[in-house]
Amino acid sequence: MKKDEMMQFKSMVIFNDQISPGYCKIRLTAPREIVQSRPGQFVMVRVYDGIDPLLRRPFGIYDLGVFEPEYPNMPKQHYLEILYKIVGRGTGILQSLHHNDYLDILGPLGNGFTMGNEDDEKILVGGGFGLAPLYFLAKRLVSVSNVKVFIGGRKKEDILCVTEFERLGIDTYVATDDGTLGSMGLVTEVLEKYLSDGGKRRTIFACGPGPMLKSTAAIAELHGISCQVSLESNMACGVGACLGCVTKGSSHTEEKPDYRCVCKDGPVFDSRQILWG
Amino acid sequence: MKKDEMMQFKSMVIFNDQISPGYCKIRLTAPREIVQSRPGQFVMVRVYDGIDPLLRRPFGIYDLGVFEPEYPNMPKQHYLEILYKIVGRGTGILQSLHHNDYLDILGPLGNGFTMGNEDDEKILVGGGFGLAPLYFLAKRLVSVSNVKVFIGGRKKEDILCVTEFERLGIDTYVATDDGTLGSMGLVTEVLEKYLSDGGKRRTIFACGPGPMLKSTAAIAELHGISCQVSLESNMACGVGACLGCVTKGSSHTEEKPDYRCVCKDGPVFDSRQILWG
Amino acid sequence: MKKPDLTVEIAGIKMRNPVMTASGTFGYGEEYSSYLNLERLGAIVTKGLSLSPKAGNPMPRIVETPGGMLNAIGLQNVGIEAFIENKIPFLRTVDTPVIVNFFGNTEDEYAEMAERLDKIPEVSGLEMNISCPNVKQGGIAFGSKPDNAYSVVKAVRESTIKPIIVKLSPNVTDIVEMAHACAEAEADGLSLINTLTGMAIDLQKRKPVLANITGGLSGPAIKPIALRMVWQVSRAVDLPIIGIGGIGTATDALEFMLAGASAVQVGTANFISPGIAEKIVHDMERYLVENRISAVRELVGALEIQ
Amino acid sequence: MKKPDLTVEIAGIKMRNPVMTASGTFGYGEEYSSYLNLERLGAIVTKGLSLSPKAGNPMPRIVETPGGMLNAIGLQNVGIEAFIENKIPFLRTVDTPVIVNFFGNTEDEYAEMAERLDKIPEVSGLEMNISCPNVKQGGIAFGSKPDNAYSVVKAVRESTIKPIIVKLSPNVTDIVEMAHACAEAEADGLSLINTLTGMAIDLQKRKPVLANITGGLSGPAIKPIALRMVWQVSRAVDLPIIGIGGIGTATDALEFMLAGASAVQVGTANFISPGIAEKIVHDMERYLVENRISAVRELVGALEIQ
Ligand SMILES: Cc1cc2nc3c(=O)[nH]c(=O)nc-3n(C[C@H](O)[C@H](O)[C@H](O)COP(=O)(O)OP(=O)(O)OC[C@H]3O[C@@H](n4cnc5c(N)ncnc54)[C@H](O)[C@@H]3O)c2cc1C
Ligand SMILES: Cc1cc2nc3c(=O)[nH]c(=O)nc-3n(C[C@H](O)[C@H](O)[C@H](O)COP(=O)(O)OP(=O)(O)OC[C@H]3O[C@@H](n4cnc5c(N)ncnc54)[C@H](O)[C@@H]3O)c2cc1C
Ligand SMILES: Cc1cc2nc3c(=O)[nH]c(=O)nc-3n(C[C@H](O)[C@H](O)[C@H](O)COP(=O)(O)O)c2cc1C
Ligand SMILES: Cc1cc2nc3c(=O)[nH]c(=O)nc-3n(C[C@H](O)[C@H](O)[C@H](O)COP(=O)(O)O)c2cc1C
Ligand code: FES
Ligand code: FES
Repeated sequence: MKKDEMMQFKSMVIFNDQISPGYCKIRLTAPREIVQSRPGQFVMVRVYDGIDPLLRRPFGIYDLGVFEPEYPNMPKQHYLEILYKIVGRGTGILQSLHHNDYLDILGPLGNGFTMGNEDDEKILVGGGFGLAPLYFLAKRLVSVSNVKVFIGGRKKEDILCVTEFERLGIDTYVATDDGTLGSMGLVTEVLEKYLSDGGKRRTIFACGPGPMLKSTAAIAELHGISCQVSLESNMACGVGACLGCVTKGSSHTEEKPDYRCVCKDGPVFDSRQILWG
Repeated sequence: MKKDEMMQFKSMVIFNDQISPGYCKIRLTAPREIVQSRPGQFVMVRVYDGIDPLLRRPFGIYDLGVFEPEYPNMPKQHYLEILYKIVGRGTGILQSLHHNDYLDILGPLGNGFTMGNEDDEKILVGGGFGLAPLYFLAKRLVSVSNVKVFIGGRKKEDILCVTEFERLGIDTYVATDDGTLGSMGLVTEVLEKYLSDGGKRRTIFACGPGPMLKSTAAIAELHGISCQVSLESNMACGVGACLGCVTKGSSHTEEKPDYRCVCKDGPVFDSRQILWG
Repeated sequence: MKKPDLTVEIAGIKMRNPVMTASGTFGYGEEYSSYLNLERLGAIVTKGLSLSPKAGNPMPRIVETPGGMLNAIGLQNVGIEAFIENKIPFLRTVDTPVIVNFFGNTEDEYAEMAERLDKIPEVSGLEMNISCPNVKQGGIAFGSKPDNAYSVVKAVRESTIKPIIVKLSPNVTDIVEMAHACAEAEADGLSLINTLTGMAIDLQKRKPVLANITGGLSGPAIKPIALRMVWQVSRAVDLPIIGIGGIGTATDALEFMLAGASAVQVGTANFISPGIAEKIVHDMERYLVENRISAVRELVGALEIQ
Repeated sequence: MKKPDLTVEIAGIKMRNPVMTASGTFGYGEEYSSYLNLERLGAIVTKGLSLSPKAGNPMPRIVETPGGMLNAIGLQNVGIEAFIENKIPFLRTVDTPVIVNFFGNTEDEYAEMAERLDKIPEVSGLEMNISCPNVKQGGIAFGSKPDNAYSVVKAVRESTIKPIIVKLSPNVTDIVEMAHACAEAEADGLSLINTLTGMAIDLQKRKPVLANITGGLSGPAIKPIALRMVWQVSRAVDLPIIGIGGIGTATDALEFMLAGASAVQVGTANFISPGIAEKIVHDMERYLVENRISAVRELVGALEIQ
């Protein structure tokens, strides 16, 4: 999908289920063109047809698909899935939606991940709902590349998608702060250990909380591995018009500022393009 | 129910059906105390748990009842019904509610109709959703008094509750502006003709659009019949605190103003207490 | 942990907690007495009173706007005499400080009101509404020029020994300047904000919705403006502040306190949930417990700015 | 009935309809070109430009508030040079008037900007944002004192023959006084309103949400204030007015026109529905048809006050 072909569409809820305490997965109908979305791109969702909440909420694309029509002569229906954490008003309303309810969606937006060399080992690093775009990415990568995924979180409940990754035949490495799942500690420590063999050509793809991204970027730098990170920011427009979502680029100084729009220039950036605060 | 015993309660939607184009009836669970509501009282409904819309919307009580529990050992459930016209944002959202959705309700509020002498013939005059409180009133009156109801509206679709009144064994007189139901013209003309026999002792109860009330009040005055009218007004609080809903009382002058709260002093007033603008 | 301390003292008025009801949104207290326990409130602020009864504006007087409402009640009130006769007896039975909101058309009227109120033992404090047009100054509000504000507050100061809280209008270029004028005139505290002037139009009728054409905007919509003004004034002026504007939750209330308010008033939210003021007190207490804060006072002005 | 006439002329700029996009909410036009037909708009107003590129404020820059949003973008822009080089080529291909919003830190900067813009044929008009702090006057906004406004508008007037539209700040006691000052300085039109200054606080972090502490409030929440100001100014000052503030539907737009606006700008609503400006044009046309109004101009100031 070319950038010029972003869409605004009405979408119907197919299902909307809790997948772990505080996390839900929602499947939404989408026009056929949605198939051109790339992993790492996101959509802006309007959860209420009114002013409360007022602004759209950004969510990464977790999965795409087609489901077979109920009656023989109906056309196939494309869908997209979002995996979301309930944090506030917008996600709270999202959670209350039922099958057959409608939503207004804008997207796909932003730049996705660059897949890179097929022969590279692909290292996915994520936490919380950061797993959402990584799962979509993994599905695309797994047929051509060797993929490993590193998942971190505070406690067991925050570790999402392990089964889904395993179903793709991908090795998962899990770490939790409290040791309730996988090894105890930070997932970046597990990553560090894994990478210590040196050797292979690798690419890292990371999405998750800021500190996790920062530390992943540092590890990548250290090992000379190319690393793409998907960032988050408060957003209003999602299309580069409001300049509300910027992050500092690597050449940023007080005198010669270098601000990049997370929505339009990102949300995926090469980790070396970012000034890590 | 004493005035002091108004309630705020969460209520579940039992059903919510269109009864005529643009008009719906909604049945809502209510605490047991609701049985003490009097015809003419109203409730303030919060249709959305947020700020859009912000204020509650007032609706007259259309009916009360109890439905038998689904399972033998469950307690009986009281309910109230509202009959509403879809006019804007709040009623639009109300219409979209389904069985099992929740609403927040305040009430019953205001003063209801005074039933008056049992021997009087009771003349009910209404239009549009003004029929709602009149139906509740009729149910109470019909067992002890002779009741007639006069229903007016622009066209057939605006004539509500005819079957319901007939089911109570009440004679209905219908008039529409365009003659699509009943006689063509104003319902107050039909009323005028009906009253021309003089004779009987009567009381009039009216609820509907301003001009209908004004003209009914004038007719009552002419025939020396006592007349109670239920008024409408923009409301914020519904309890007499904001002074937003006032109407001019009969003794109102620029110098010595006489404002009455529709919510607390009404919504039902003796027609002679009102200054008809 | 023991129960957190919710008490505050504003302008010498001791309150069991910082949550009051805003003038004009809570009648004279009695209207809401069946919905909440008035003795759980920090204080009750009455509908604005004047020397003689005031009729108020013609209808319609209110209209909902996005996230807020406009009102043009026109300060309808029973007048000081009827207040003493009919409202005080009820308020006397409630063990909660009563703050009387009042206004006048001239400085003399303000002063006379203050003198009258000074003599009522049930009145714990005076809240001066200075958003009203000054008839002698061609209708320019007392609250829109620092000089006018100074002189009317001064006149009131000389007429009462009760605490004077001046309620500021947000319809000004520089709210800090207004606050300074009140401080100089020896006010004991400031309430902010009153409503912002707004308007609503009915497209089909081609008419203003309100009979008065314009009205005062209140509700959640104005909260960011109110917070900003409280923050600006609290940094600049050494008077206790009562934060008002769109408060509907304990979170809202505590945000105003972080910004520098020593107490808050709940206005429009009363209309939506009659028991809301009491719920805010309850939730505030829970917040303090959960965050191990021993006294709500600790939060006043505790906003961290780097 | 034949198609209604939607054309308007503001400050000498002919537009096919009264619906423009507001500065800072529509980028430089291109950002939204895939969502709507830019040639269905009355005019495009660019992000505010300055002489040299401006970095803007640190993050976070935006936060949602009840019925609105606060922004503290800090006027980040590419600067006039980059605008000419990188943005004009695209805008040249679009057959819609371009109005350049601009600002400066000093009167001289304003004048220099006007001189530069005067020479760009693709620029149909200039919209002066005077809400910015005047560095020489100790940071008090040009837009908050009539004298300052007069003198900066005068300076711009002397630097260009293109239409000058002055965009007024609502953070003032008397908007009419500001409008008069601009009229006297020979502005050709007025845009109102810019954002109201507000603030949001994060209770858990005990910090302002915005890095800049305060920000500008926009969106539906401010509509009643904007309508009131448009109405006040249109009755008092004989300049065409562009109404701005919370417009999201054709009804909103037409209400502003009844209040006295000859055209409108759509801001925050673009973020919510990228195609909204075009939809407003469409719905406005339908409204005129349904109500048998032959030209939208007939509605300007047609509010009936009894
Ligand atoms: C490009 C992008 C992709 C995203 N993808 C996903 C996803 O796949 N799944 C998912 O669950 N979430 C995702 N998010 C985050 C999601 O947008 C926010 O969680 C959501 O907007 C919160 O909305 P709310 O109304 O529920 O919370 P609000 O009521 O707006 O806020 C509640 C709390 O959450 C915080 N918050 C609000 N917005 C954000 C934000 N953007 N980031 C962090 N904290 C925030 C607020 O500060 C506040 O404390 C993504 C964000 C971006 C920018
Ligand atoms: C005491 C009382 C009892 C009522 N009982 C009923 C009832 O039983 N059934 C019923 O359907 N309605 C009843 N109403 C009217 C009902 O409250 C309004 O129709 C409703 O509030 C409209 O809400 P909305 O959000 O849909 O419309 P809004 O979006 O608020 O307004 C849409 C349009 O309706 C008009 N409008 C808004 N409120 C009123 C009002 N109160 N009266 C007339 N026009 C209004 C507006 O001016 C606007 O043009 C009653 C009103 C009162 C005061
Ligand atoms: C219906 C209504 C009537 C009001 N009357 C008065 C009044 O008499 N005196 C006064 O100082 N403020 C009055 N106010 C302003 C409120 O006290 C309060 O300052 C304002 O509504 C903002 O708070 P809120 O957003 O919580 O409502 C009134 C507000 C409303 C909504
Ligand atoms: C993100 C954002 C950026 C803005 N940038 C500018 C600007 O550069 N110059 C300007 O004059 N106004 C700017 N504004 C103000 C808008 O043009 C408009 O006046 C204001 O948002 C009110 O309209 P609305 O409620 O429709 O958004 C900006 C507003 C927003 C929300
Ligand atoms: S969200 Fe508006 S520029 Fe990125
Ligand atoms: S609605 Fe508030 S006094 Fe009647």
